[in-house]
Amino acid sequence: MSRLVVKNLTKIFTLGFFSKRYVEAVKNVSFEVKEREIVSLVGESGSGKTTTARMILRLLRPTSGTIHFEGTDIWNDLNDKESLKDFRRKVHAVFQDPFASYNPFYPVERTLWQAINLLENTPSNKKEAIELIKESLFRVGLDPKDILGKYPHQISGGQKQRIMIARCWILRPLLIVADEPTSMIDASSRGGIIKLLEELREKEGTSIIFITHDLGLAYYVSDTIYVMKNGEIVERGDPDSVVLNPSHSYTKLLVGSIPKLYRKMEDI
Amino acid sequence: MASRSAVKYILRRLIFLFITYVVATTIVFILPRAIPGNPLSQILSNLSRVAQSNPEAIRAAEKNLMEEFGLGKPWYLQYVEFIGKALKGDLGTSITYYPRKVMDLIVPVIPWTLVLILPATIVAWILGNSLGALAAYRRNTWIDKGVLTGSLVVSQIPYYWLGMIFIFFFGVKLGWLPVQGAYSQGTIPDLSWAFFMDALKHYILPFLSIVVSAMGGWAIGMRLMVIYELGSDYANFSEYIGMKDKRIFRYVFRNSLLPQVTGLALSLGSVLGGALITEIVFNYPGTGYLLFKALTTLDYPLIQGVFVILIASVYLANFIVDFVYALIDPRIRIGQEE
Amino acid sequence: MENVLLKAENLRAYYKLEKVSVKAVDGLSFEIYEDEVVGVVGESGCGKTTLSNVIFMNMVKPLTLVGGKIFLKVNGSFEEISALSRDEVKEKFWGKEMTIIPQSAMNALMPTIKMERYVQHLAESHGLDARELIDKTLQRFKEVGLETSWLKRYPFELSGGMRQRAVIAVSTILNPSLLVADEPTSALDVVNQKVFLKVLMSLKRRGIVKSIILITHDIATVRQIADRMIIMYAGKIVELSPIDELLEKPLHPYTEGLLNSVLTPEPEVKKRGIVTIPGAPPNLIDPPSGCRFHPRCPHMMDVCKEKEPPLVEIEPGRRVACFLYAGERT
Amino acid sequence: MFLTMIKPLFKNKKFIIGFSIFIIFLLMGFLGPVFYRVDPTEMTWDYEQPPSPSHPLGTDTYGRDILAQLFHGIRSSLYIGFLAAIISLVIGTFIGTLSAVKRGLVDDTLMAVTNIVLTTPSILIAILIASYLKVRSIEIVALILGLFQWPWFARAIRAQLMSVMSREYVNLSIMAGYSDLRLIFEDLIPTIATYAFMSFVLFINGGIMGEAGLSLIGLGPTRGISLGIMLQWAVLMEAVRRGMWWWFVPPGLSIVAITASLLVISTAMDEVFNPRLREE
Repeated sequence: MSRLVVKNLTKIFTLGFFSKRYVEAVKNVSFEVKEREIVSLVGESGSGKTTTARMILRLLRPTSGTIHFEGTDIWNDLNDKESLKDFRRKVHAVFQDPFASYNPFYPVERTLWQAINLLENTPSNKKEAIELIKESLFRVGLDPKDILGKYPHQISGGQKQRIMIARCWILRPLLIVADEPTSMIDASSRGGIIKLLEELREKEGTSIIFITHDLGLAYYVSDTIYVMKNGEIVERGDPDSVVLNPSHSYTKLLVGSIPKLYRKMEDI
Repeated sequence: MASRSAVKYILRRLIFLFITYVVATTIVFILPRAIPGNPLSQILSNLSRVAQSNPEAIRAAEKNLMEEFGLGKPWYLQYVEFIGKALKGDLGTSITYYPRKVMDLIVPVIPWTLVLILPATIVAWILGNSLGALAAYRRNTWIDKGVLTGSLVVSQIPYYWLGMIFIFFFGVKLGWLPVQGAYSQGTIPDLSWAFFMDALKHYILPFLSIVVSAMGGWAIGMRLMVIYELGSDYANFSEYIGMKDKRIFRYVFRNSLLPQVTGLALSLGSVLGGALITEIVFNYPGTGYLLFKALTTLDYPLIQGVFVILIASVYLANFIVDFVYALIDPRIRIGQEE
Repeated sequence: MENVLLKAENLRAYYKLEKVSVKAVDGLSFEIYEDEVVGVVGESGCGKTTLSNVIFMNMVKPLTLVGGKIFLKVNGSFEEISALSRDEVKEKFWGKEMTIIPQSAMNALMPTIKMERYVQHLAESHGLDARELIDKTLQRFKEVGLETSWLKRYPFELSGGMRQRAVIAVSTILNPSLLVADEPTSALDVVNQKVFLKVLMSLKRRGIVKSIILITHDIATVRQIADRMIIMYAGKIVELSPIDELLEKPLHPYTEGLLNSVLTPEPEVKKRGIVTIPGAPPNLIDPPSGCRFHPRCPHMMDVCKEKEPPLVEIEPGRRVACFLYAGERT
Repeated sequence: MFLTMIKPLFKNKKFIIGFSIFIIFLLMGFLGPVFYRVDPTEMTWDYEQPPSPSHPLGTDTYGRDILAQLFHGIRSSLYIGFLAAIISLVIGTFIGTLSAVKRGLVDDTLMAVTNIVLTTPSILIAILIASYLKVRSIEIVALILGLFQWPWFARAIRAQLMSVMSREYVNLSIMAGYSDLRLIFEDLIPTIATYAFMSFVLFINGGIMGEAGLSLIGLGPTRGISLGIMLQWAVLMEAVRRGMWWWFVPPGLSIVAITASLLVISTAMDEVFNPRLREE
């Protein structure tokens, strides 16, 4: 059974007060994510991939279409507080900008406390909770001594992104939406973040949706790739078929334009 | 080459200002009716105090007042009548100067206020912006520090208090310039050279007090804008390809000035407020002085009339500034590509 | 030496703050030959953007040239531009001999005047005939793939990619010999990135610019157009090498790590896997002793903590700063 | 966190100067009337006297002591300023926050109202309202002034919150199950705190200046002495043209000193918290 089923998802933004303009950000998008599956939505800015992610995370209401998570329609069936909390526990996110992921007014562990408070079995006392936080930090290769009590500006971007994954380790969600999780950190730290997400999948069976503009990343990590353009999915398939044997003209253009490391473009 | 986007912009501003004007006149309508203690009865009791010597006038004014405020009619009819009259330019009859029409009292004093405010505002704007730009250009030198400190202090001096200081110093102590009025008492305004010179002498002090104290704010704002623009991408790039410093500074000046034009529109209200009070301090026969007279006698039709006229002029000036802005900023004239 | 265009000797430029100095460029020596493209690659904070300022002698407080020399070949003979003041270099060479495509090329053109006026002003600044320069710009517009009529427009009327090409056209209008492009592609979508690279190379092929320094964090982009590559780490050059050899066999452990962290849509990458360099780049106020990479290096030796490895040539054209290759010298 | 935030302020020369001047006037308003126990309304036969040992700042036409008036005036003017500033701050924060959080029609409507008030000269509306009130307490005057000076603040708050709300930590807090109210208090309000404080300082200026203007045309508080009332008396009694500088200079100078020091404080805060303007 599929963990997430997105069907005919559409989002239309209305702009302007007097003379209204409509922007179709996402058009009739459908896809599924299975248990343990890593799916990538690949597209450039304006392709509607982030809007799609926000709708799946229940941060933005779709104009039409449905999103079913574990069989529940997340926009129509989550009416009471408990079921919504359950959804929040099971579907989580790692965002693009590690600097914007932390409120500068609070120590960085605030984000971990938020996760603790979301748990079904909240730890009975503070000591237990702190143990849980420390354990999650060890999991992502951080020493709690370097992290606890620090403010966001005192730690590096790579460390910030690791703490976001520690948040996921506390919650152990069924689905993680990772919106460009590596695009704003240095290349040398990128691999670590990807490995940590893969580890979650291996150990917990988590499904992951990568939202990314980076076809290289998608090619490397995904089981299935969806290529988006102007709000629509134009191509879908396993990484090798999408990248090595694209069928849609846009995908062909995209693959042809991306600079490669081991090949020199002929036409420059 | 008015493009569609410019026309749209202007139209939008026009509609907005019209709505604003309707709202403002509605406030004028509501206030006397909504404030507890019924100010209208106050007016009537006040009336007898003002015009004690002439009982006939009182009765006439009373009747007139009842009619003008439409008392006794349902409120929505009162409102429609009120707005209709206001749009026709009929602002009613003064109580103090009965039976003169409010409009006839206001029209002759408007030129005095215009002559005072318009040049003073424009001169202050130009001087302030130039000083601010100069300070930013010579950032962290003594010129900058001097301009900044001076502007910070000067911008907080109320026009009218600076007026008092000027009157005391240049008028009373040094005796260089006349201490009140727009022209010498006893002279009759005409188009002669002598009258012009006399008016000019009376003009200098109120003019200067507005210019000097309004300048500071512009200088502070412009300094910040220029500092910001000097670090902008186009300034850096122009330098890298060998554009002369003088030219880059002109670019920066131009681009910093654009927001200051919009700032001018927003500041008009407070400039006007300050200038009105300055007129009172100088006994300068403009709108502010008329308003002051009306307030001391609680001549409500006149107060309302002055208010409606002043608000309308501020909106009109606002619109003119918007129009000029649309002309000089190509991003509005042509329309920015999203 | 005769085909060298730019030569840097032991360049050191620090941001001198109140109490501390940020050693952003700390002892760089390299040369740029005529008719070549050199990629300068490194992670954020390695000093590569500061290097572009130093090349232009664009020393604005608190950035200060602490030591070293830069020579630029002008009309066949070398000028020591590091001996001149910023204003002198600007007056004599900026726009004429050396030019830049800035990181934020989208906003680089004066927004509230038409581009034609801008070119006129540029002609005035350089004491040239305006008509001639406009004609030249029209020609250049055609070469970078822009409609000539667009010169009569405001920059904001063009799309981002087109604006970037207009910037290239304007910045190279006086045929400068050296072009420095600082992260020029980061704001563009991949299709426009490729167009940009094509335009850049066509300018070079036509001889409008002689040499290009491309500063970027993206090795795959550099790989497409560069002849040689400089790898920077923490304010120093760790490796300098022709590109094919470098990709074939990276010498410095940092270079190796960097290469293996690149993800491009290629089967080789999937096979290779992805590598992480543990730790984070040091801060440049108080960098580690000895080799600045030693705390993160998988091959760290005792000597690395104490002594700084010099940048030495170990193969023709290949220089590396690492003690692993100390034996191979001589 | 709070201490580390305000510490750099006390290293800024401008801030120290502005803060010191303001504190001096604050003390004059608070302690002046306590230590200088002269009744500012008591009329004596020593009228229109220049400064002398018995009346350090001289007397007015009714023989009232100017220094005593000044202390009481500073106190009332500061009180009006603070009160008006609180009112403006509350309205502005409420409208700005609601606009940014609710978006859509609520936002459009509130911003239309804001723009209307912004374009309308606040001093004129204040004059109109005040003219209908027969009795005006100090609090009423502060209310009239506070009601109309919030629009620019509401707009700025809205813009700032909009940008904060696009930050991902807000999404993360929503995903942690925060209610709107908790989100506003924990994530949104702290980020606008320094800006709100700077604006508060400028609102005080608006209140003090507005009171002086209203008083000068005879629409100030009907009881009590403020700096504006002192100026009004001076103008009514022709103190300027009769050369009684000790009467109109002190209150005006106090207004300028208080408002300028507050402006300097706000500017210095901008410099400290806004790195682009920081001097190297």
